[in-house]
This record gives sequence, structure tokens and C-alpha cells, in this order.
Amino acid sequence: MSVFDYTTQPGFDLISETPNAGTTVDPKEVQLWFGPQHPGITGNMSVQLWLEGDTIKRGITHVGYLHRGFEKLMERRKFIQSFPIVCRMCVAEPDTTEYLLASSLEELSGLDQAVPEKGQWLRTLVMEMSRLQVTLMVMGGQVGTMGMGTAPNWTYTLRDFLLDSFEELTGGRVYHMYITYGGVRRDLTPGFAQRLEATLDRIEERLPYLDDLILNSAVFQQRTQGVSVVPAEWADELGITGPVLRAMGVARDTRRDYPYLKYPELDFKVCTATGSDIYARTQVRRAEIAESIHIIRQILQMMPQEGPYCAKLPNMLTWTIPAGSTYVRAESSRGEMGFVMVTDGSDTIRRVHLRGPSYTNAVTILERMLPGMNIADLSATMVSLQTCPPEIER
Amino acid sequence: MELFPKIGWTLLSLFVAINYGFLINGLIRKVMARIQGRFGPPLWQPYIDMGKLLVQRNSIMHGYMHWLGPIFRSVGGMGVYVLVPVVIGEPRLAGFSDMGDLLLMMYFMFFGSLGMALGAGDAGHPHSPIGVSRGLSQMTAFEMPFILAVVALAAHVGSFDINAIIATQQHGVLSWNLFANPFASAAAFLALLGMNMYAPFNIVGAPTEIPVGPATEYQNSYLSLMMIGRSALAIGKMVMFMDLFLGGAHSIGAAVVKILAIYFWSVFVGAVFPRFRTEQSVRFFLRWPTAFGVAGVLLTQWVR
Amino acid sequence: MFDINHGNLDDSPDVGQEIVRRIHDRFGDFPARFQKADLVRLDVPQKDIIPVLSWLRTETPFVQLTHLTAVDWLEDGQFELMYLVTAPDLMVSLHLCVRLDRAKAEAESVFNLWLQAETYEQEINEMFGIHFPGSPRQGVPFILEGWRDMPPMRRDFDTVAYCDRTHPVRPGREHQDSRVYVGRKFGEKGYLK
Amino acid sequence: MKKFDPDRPWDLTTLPTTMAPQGSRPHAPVEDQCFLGAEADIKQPPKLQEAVATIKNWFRASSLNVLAFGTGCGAIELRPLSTSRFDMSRFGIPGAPTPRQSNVFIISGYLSVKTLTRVIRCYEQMPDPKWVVALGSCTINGGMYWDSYNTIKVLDLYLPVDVYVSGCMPRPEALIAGFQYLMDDVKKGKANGWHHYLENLEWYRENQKQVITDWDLPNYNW
Repeated sequence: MSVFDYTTQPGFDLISETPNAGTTVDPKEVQLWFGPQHPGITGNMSVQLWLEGDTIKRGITHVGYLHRGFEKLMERRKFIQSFPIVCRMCVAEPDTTEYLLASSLEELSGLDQAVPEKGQWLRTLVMEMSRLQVTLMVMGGQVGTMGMGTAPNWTYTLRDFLLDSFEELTGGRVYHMYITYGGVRRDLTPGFAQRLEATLDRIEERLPYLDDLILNSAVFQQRTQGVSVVPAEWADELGITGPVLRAMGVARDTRRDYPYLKYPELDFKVCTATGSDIYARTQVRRAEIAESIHIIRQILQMMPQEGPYCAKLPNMLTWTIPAGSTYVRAESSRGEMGFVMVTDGSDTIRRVHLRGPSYTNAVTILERMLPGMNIADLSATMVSLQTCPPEIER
Repeated sequence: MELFPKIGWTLLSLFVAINYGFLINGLIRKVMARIQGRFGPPLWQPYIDMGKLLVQRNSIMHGYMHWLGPIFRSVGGMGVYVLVPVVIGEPRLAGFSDMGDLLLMMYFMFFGSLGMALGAGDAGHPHSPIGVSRGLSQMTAFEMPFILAVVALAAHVGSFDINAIIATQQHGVLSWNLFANPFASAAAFLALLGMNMYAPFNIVGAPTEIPVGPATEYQNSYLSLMMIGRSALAIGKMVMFMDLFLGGAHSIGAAVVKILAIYFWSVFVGAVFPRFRTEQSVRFFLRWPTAFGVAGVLLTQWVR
Repeated sequence: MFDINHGNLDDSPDVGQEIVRRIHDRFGDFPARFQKADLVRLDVPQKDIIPVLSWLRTETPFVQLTHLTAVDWLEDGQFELMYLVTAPDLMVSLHLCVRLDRAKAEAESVFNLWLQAETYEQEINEMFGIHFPGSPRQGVPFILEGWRDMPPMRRDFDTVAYCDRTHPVRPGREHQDSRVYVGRKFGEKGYLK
Repeated sequence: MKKFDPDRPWDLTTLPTTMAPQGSRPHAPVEDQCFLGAEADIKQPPKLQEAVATIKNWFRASSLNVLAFGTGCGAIELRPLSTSRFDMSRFGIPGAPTPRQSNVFIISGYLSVKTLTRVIRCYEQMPDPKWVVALGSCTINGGMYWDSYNTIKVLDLYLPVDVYVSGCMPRPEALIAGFQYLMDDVKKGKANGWHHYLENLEWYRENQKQVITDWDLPNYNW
């Protein structure tokens, strides 16, 4: 089969560029593309809208602007070569995908017990820092979509101090490539704990002001309470996880339900809120910032200072992994992220698939929430659902 | 004063006012940046922007009505400015305030926005009509308390003539309408938040919803004209508020300071709030500010 | 939730063992592999997959479809569909794997059971060319636009050849294919088939 | 329109020498619809013209509005760049929400074919003169996506690039440095990729149509 043509495939006649094709177009409706070139869109995606005045009648999500074919590329690369590209799957939060790749490969090669104690602690530290920085970014972005520039400027700067810590630990600001097979790539630098502690203090010091600007602001409350409610019965049907689920009052968290790394030894609570609207999701994120800071402080205290941080690795050029399949999961800032990993005994991955929470959030949930929504709330809704396009299309 | 020298002085005053508007614009960007923890652009950045807009090419035109929109807008702004007396007892800076009254000024304020709406509607981009409808509904809402406040002051004086209203405020600070009629002032200053279109009332050009709203399709030279019109309108409005509520100004220095103070009232409010949706801002203006305006009118009657 | 024959699933000490036993009782002896405390893999024949999934969805706590994806086993001439069904309250997942004939790549849709399967099936249809009759948006481009070649995630789609054909590269850039490079540098020892 | 004159490199309206063949099209249809600011046929003494061009270019370089279009993963560093840590508005580089009001297009990383269509559309809607800053290794030669079927490898085959910023991903400081190069080039009148694009529109179109299979864009997007 050299050239694949859709027209020969069954179901070709179902192709329609517009939903409800064949129905007559309402002359009152205006068609509007929200994105990809739009300051209010999250990343590079677009929502095609049919508007009547300010009210959205219906809409479809279009993704695929960021598709690089990671899953195909990783099938072509040796295992160790997959590590540099896997972190590009989710731009804002690269450590989760790094961990997922490392841990799924370790599990399939039967070496998951070989990861040293300190390596596990460092992995936990990096993952939690990563969650913290994304949650800070989203907190600011949430109110930024509603036209306030002050809070995003503050939170982005706080996040930037965290990125400095990442840079010190891993050498990279955004893409860390830190978690590798068997452990992590580098040890802590001397004095890292104190500097990270100072950054955490700085964040904590600014949090009350952020509360006043965001959660306690009367305008923000009016804008968000009761807006974009995700019905509770969608939770199971659509497989919702993360802050969107916890804003419904359901205390489910991958870190606690499917314990991994050092999370069982840490003391943290699962933050929930009620209402399932944008305000509730912001409340959950606000609580998670404090919780993440608490977790990072614990990690810094409980982490062993000495010891190896990476297991002895096989020769990366001749390394093969026996055939098998698995699914590993981790809690990202958006919800449960998982890797389906299939190997076939050769030196490359047979198939890898990233299961991300944005997949349902951005397409299934968003499209079903659009009818009746005010166009002013669309951007805020997308941020509150944390629709992250690079994770949807990979 | 003779007509032609008067025209000359008014044009000169308008030129200075537009420049002052540019500087205030630069200062606002700087102050906003400092509130947000940034360094901010240089004070003269609006001038550079203006120069750049004039030397860029325009690549598209949507018909003459579209082109006339910014002109209407600038004419509206300049019309407001030439009708307000800037410094008391200085005929060279009084403009044509003896020839028009508050009603004409409010006509010019409407005129600019309506002309802009007409022009923007021609652009053909969906963002423009959405922004226009948002802007007009919000404008209708904030005009309500503002008109009530103006009516309260005019009823107190018995005239819509702005010079007469200034004249009643020349008996010390407490005779300023800000203190003499606090209800009307509250209504008018809340309406000013909507007029200046800073958050929470910047729904018209909300970048994350309908990027720049009515002005979506406007390009370089159109934008520069709109910048000029906006400066003139802003200074005209501030001078009008100064004359109505802060007792006018006896010198240019006092005028500069009072204009700045009135302007920054809305800037500081805008720095700490997200924006309302259209129906929320309409509801806001029709609730407390309107009640204040009615109370202001009643207060005037009671004082009489 | 409550099964008359077996009692409540929540009470059993090992949910994975228990649910596999019930599936075996009800549908047949599918090979099962207990991989982790929270993951059981079941290889289900194609005719049984929809009954198993509907039973799981409607009568057990396995109510969430966590993901749906496909693997191309080119050597066997088969596709494999992997459904991960999760019981969020019991914290156990079932990995249900189905082999399809590669020549007649068609599978039944689970859109009626889970709304979100619509997107997964749309993507698999685009990326693998597996058709799900009855699922909405089959054949509607999801990620790719104007794609005229074979579905890119199939194993026989050669992405390097496609790039050479379609995307010009800057003069001077060499292809560093890992296998070729390792083979050149380390000889046959480093070159693994 | 004038041909490139090496004696007058300050003039933005003359042609640079880069990789595309020259003169495949005499001029793109700017003159038909250019409403204001067409300066082609104004007769002025060269000295004065040079001085005017210098002033114009200074204005252009000091106020660069960046189009808000995060085309790739480099977009995540644009927010830190515009917020308080690396405040780029102090150089007169604010963001612009629509293509009509922007001057600089930051291509923040790899371009998938689907995005390339939108990027071309937005680029052509921007008013002249306009500049393109390309971020990341993947815009230069494909980077780590050299074998990806869905991303283009060499950006300047499809769009005229004025400044490349290498790295994956480039730090905000690197982007600021790139902007300073761009400002210098604009001030000297050397950054005229936009004009090159108009001159060689057919060549660019040919390249673009090679990867965009279902071409449905108009001849030129106004």
C-alpha cells in the first residue's frame, strides 16, 4: 500500500467539515474561529464557534497544530534516545512524561527495584516542583484571561524563580531531561535545599496577596461562580481526573490512589472544593499550591543526603527490553497522565501512547460545555480545564 | 476675544492637550508596569508607537466608512476638549466654552463612539460587531448615572453652562461639587470608570476574548489617528470632570495635577480587578451608580 | 455493582483476581496476566470484547475508559486494540487487548458506552486506518490536515522516506539514524536486528 | 519597485540577497491596494531620502509589536519574557493581538504543516514592513524532529526569516539578544525579508504548495 486515500476507506461519506452539515444555516449565526492565532487560546489550538450575539450556539475543537508524531519517532529510536524527546510531549510540565517513560521501561525490564533511594526522592522532588510551577502559571493565567495583568505577572515571576531551581538542579529551564532510566541524571548541588527553601518562602509570602487579587476579588467571584459547571455525572463517563474532578468534591488523586515513588511516605491531603465551576477549580489549584509547598519541604527534610542517585545502567547501545506491555500513571497538574508502553524484545519501543487529561478536557468536555456559553467565558473555561494541546496531539 | 485668535489659541491648546495625553499614556504604562513588578516601557513610548504607525504601510481598506471611523472618533474627542475651559479666568485657554454647554459635550462623547461603531461595523470581521455591541450597551449603561449626575449639578446651578457650574465652586475646597454633592460625584466617578475603559469595564476590546474588538481591522495610520482622538477625548473628559467636580483650576499647574489625579483613579482601580462581562457591567452601572445619581438629584432639590 | 452469583466486588480482598474470575465464569477462559497490584491484562477475542466491555461498564465498578489505543503488529498481520478500563473507587485497571485482522481493519465502536471514545476512535481511525462503524467523526481529520499517504502510525509507514520525499532539508544536514550510526561506529556488535 | 543597491543598504524597499532566486515576479500586488504610505515613486534628493529612511527605520525598530501566536513550544518562554522577570516591553516590544497591528512574527519552534497554513495566512495579513524571528533549532534544520513526517525542516523555504535564535528551547535572554540583532538590522535597513517575500512570491508559493497538499488559500491574503 503506497498511497493511502481516505476515499477508498469505509465511512468516507461521513466526512463533513461542519457538524450538523445539511441543516440550514441560521442567518443570525456568526461563524468565528477562536484561535489558533488568538491571545486567549491555550497554546496552539482552535475552537470553531457559531455565535449568536455573545452567546455560543455550538462549536468544535480543532487540534493537530502541534503534532510532531512523537509516538512514531520513539518507535524509531533506541530507548535512551527517547528520553530527550519525551519531555517535549508536554511543554509546560516535562517531568511527568520523563518519569512515565523511565518508570514504564524500568517496569518492563524488571529493574524497577534497582532505582536507588535517593534517585526516587529526587524524582519525587522534581515532579512536585513541576506540579507547583504549572499550578502557579495556571493560577495567574486564570485571572489573566479575565483581563487582569497584575496577578499573572506576579505568578509568572514566582514560577521563574522555581525555574531557576530547576536550572540549578538539571541544567535546563523548561526542558529538563533529568529523570532517566535507573534514576536521575545529577545529584543535588550544595546549598540547593536552602535556595529552594528561600524560593518557597517567597512564594508563600506572596500567596495572601494573590488570594486578595484572585479568590477574594468580588469581580472574579461574579465572573466565575456558577460558570462552566462540569456536571458530576460526566466524571465517570468521561474519565475526568485532576483538579477538574476534585472541584466536584471527589477526592481522587493518583498520588494517593496508585502510590508511586515516595508519595506513600509523604503527608499530604487531597484538596477538594465544591461547585465544579471555574471558581472551585481555582480554589483547588490555590490549595494545591500550598500543599505542593508543604510536600517539597517534607521531601527536602526526609531526603537522604548521601548515596547513589542512579542505578548502574546497561550498555545503552545494545540494550534490549523483553516483550511486554504495561500502563503506568502519575499525577500531573492537570490530572492523571499515563503511558501505555508495549515492547517486543528489540532495542526500540514497539508502541508508546500518552494518555493525558487534556484529551477529554479539551475535546469531549469543552465541546459539550460550549452551547449556551458566553464567549467572554470561553478563554477562562479553557484555562480552568487546562487544555494543553501538545499533550492532546503529541 | 476675536474669533480668529481664539481659534488659534484653541488649536494650540488642543495640541498641548494631545501631547499631554500621550505623556499620560506613557506614564500609565509605566505605572501599570511597576504595579505588576516590571520596569515598563519608556515614558515617550507612545510617541515612538505613533511614529512607527505613521511609517508603516496600510495593506487593506474596507471602504470609506471604515476609514471615517477613526476620524469620527478624533472629532468627537477634540469636540469635547474645545468646549471645556481649562483654566479659570484665562480666555485663551477657555476654548469655545461660552458657545456650548454640557449637553453639546455629551453629544460629542456619544458622537465619537457612534462614529467609531459605524466605521468598525464595516470591517467585516466578526470581532468588530461583537465589540461594537458590547461597547454600545456598556456606554448606554454608564451614561445613565453620568447624566443623572450632570442633571443634579445643572439643577443646582439652574444652567447647563459649564462656566456657571465652575463659578459656584469658587468658595473654598468644600464648595467643590465633590463635597457639595457627594452622591452626584460618586455616580459620575463610577461612570468615569466605564468611560475610561480600564478593568473591570474593558470588555469592549478584551484581548483574550475578542482581540481589540471594534478596532480589529484598523491598521497603522488609522490607529495613529485613533491614538490622537483618544488622547484628546481623555484630556477633554478629565478637564470636564475637573471643572464639574473639582472646582476647575486657577493655573496650568493645578490643571495638570488635577487631570492626573482624576485619570489615575481609574488606572489604579483597573490594576487590581479582572473584567466584568457585558451584562454584569450593565447591571453594575444600573444599580449603585444610578442610585447615587438619583440621590444626587434629590439632594439638590433638598438643598434648595 | 452487586452480583447475585458472586457477592459484592468491593468486599473481595483482591479485586483483580476476583474480576478476572468473574469474567472467566461469564465469558470464557481468556488468558490473563496479573502485572501489578492495580493492573491486569486480559487478551480477549474480538467477538467477546463488546459484551465484556458493556458488562464492565454497566454491572461492575469498572466504569471509566482511561484510554483506548492501538498497536500495529505488522509481522503477525494484526492490529491490537488496547482498552484500559478502570474502577476508580477500587483503584484497579483492566487492560483488555483485542487482536484484529490487519487486512480487514474494523472494530466495533464503544462510543455508546463511553462518550469520550469518540475522540479516541477518531484518532485511531486517522492514525492507524482502523474503522469503527457507527462511531461519529470517522474519517473526519482530527490531527492531520490534507494527509494523502497511508496512516502514519502504521509500522510500514516509513517516516524518513516520507520526509526525504516531502520536506526539503538544509544542505549539510546529515541523517543520523541510530542504527546506521551505531553499526558504522561499533561494527556488527552494536548493531542489533 | 527598486532593485537592491549595495550603495544604499539603509533603504528597506530594496532587495536583499539570500537564497531564493530573484525576480520571479516583478512585484506582488501591493501597489494595487496600498492605500497610504506607498513611497515608490516619490522623487526626493538621495540625501534627504536617506535621512528620512533612517528616521523611519529608527521608529520601526523602536516599536516592534509581536503577534500573539504561539506556534510551537517556544511560546512558553514568551510569557516569562513579557512578564516581570525579563520584561521585554522596556525595549518597546509589546504584544499585539491581531496580525493587522503587529510587526514581528515569532515562529516559536517547529511548524507542523497544519500550523504552517495559518502562519502564512497571518504573515501575509501583517502590514509591511514586517519581520520574522524564528526560535529554536527546529526552525533552522528540523532539530530533533528531523525525521518527523508532520513538521517542516527549513523555515526560510516558506517564510523569509530575519533572525534565527538557536537552542532548544532558547532562553529568554537569547530571545532578547535576537531582538537586539533584529533592531540593529532594521535600523540599518538590512532586515527586508518581507520585501524578498513579495519579490519572490511565486518561489515561496511553490515551496509552500509542496507541503500543504490541500491548498485553499487565496493568491495573497490581505
